[in-house]
Amino acid sequence: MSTSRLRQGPLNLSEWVAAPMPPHCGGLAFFAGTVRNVHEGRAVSGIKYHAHVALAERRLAEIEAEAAARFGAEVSVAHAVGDLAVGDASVVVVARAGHRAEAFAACRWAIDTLKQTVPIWKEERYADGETRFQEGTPIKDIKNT
Amino acid sequence: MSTSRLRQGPLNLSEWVAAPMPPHCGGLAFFAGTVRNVHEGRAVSGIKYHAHVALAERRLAEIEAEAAARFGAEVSVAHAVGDLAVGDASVVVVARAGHRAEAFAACRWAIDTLKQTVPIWKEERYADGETRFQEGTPIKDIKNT
Amino acid sequence: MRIVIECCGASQRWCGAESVSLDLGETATVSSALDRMAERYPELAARRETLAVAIGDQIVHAGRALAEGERLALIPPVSGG
Amino acid sequence: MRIVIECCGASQRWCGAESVSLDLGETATVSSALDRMAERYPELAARRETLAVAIGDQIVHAGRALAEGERLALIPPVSGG
Repeated sequence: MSTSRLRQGPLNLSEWVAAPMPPHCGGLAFFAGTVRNVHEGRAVSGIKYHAHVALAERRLAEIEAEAAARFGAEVSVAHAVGDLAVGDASVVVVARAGHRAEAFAACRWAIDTLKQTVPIWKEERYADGETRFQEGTPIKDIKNT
Repeated sequence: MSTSRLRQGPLNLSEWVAAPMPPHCGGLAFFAGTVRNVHEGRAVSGIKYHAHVALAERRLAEIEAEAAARFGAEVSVAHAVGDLAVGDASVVVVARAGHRAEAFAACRWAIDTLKQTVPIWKEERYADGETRFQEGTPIKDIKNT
Repeated sequence: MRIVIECCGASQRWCGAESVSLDLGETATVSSALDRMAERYPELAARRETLAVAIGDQIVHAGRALAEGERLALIPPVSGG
Repeated sequence: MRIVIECCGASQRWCGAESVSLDLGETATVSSALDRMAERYPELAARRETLAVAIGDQIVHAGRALAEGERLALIPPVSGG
């Protein structure tokens, strides 16, 4: 497994929950985002993910560190780049903590924060062949989420 | 894979996230509970899970159905019975939905509800060899959660 | 009538057995079976309000009438997860 | 000085290029580079308030002074996840 948090192509979900659980942890919360077949009523056939690699890698690492500090959880995040098909996984977050409340809170915070702070862009490919970048949200600092 | 939701021995986490994602779903939330090495300050070496099998199977199935009705999510739950060691997974919940909000809500509701409505009992085994049943919470109806 | 009570979870320890047979009157209910168990097992009596009873795969209410030979399960507070 | 702007995400479409070279005065800042881009690309001008700029692996503030040959990345609104 690469230590990079950006991966070329779809993510393999099983890989992210297979690591042994630390003995002091009792809860693992996991989130995966996958490519849907529809967006705002329009049939989607796939998504190409673009990233600013250096800044994205830095911010993904910072999200893990900030989640640990805020929630006392061990958090790992990864995001796909390149062409994904419907059903493919584009993003994963895994949070391990003493109890489920912290695990859920850290997992939810990490995915919500990732969407606002990491320089990644969805270029949707529609069933009719057209491609379009999603509108998105102005990038924020992690500390402001 | 058995269709039973009670499994003898520890659960294999990877199995629960490996199924293909339905094309209309964009979010998968997953929770696993694992055996911790400490409970209320006391060193734990393992837990034996006991269940009332017929009622537990019925209630686990009802939790899946109720989560689907409440959150529009596809939910699967499973629980281990028998002897588990520290780090072993005792319970899993997976929720697949159109978006992450419903997936997280369904996953969280299912695990919180399971703990109050399913006839399963933890018998803790401590490092000094003593065993003790955890106190627990009076069983509730699923509709009352 | 004679019924059997299966003792689940910690109730095995309170009753000192995995199951208990009770001889009850003809109009016995879930509640009267619990009364008898509470008389016999003090540790159970102290927890009476926290107990439920299942027959088959369903929780039954206190007033449910019992029939000869039925098997009841005593459901103490649960601790799954 | 001459700098290079790398156009990320949808900004490639707004500028019609993956990267753009700019000739700027000696005291140029991130803000003056964005001004020049906005003059040249109307689709960018309309979104000026939503844009950020990165140098290396960090977001830089509008007042940061630029140096000859630096590479800036234009960061339009993000849509990862």
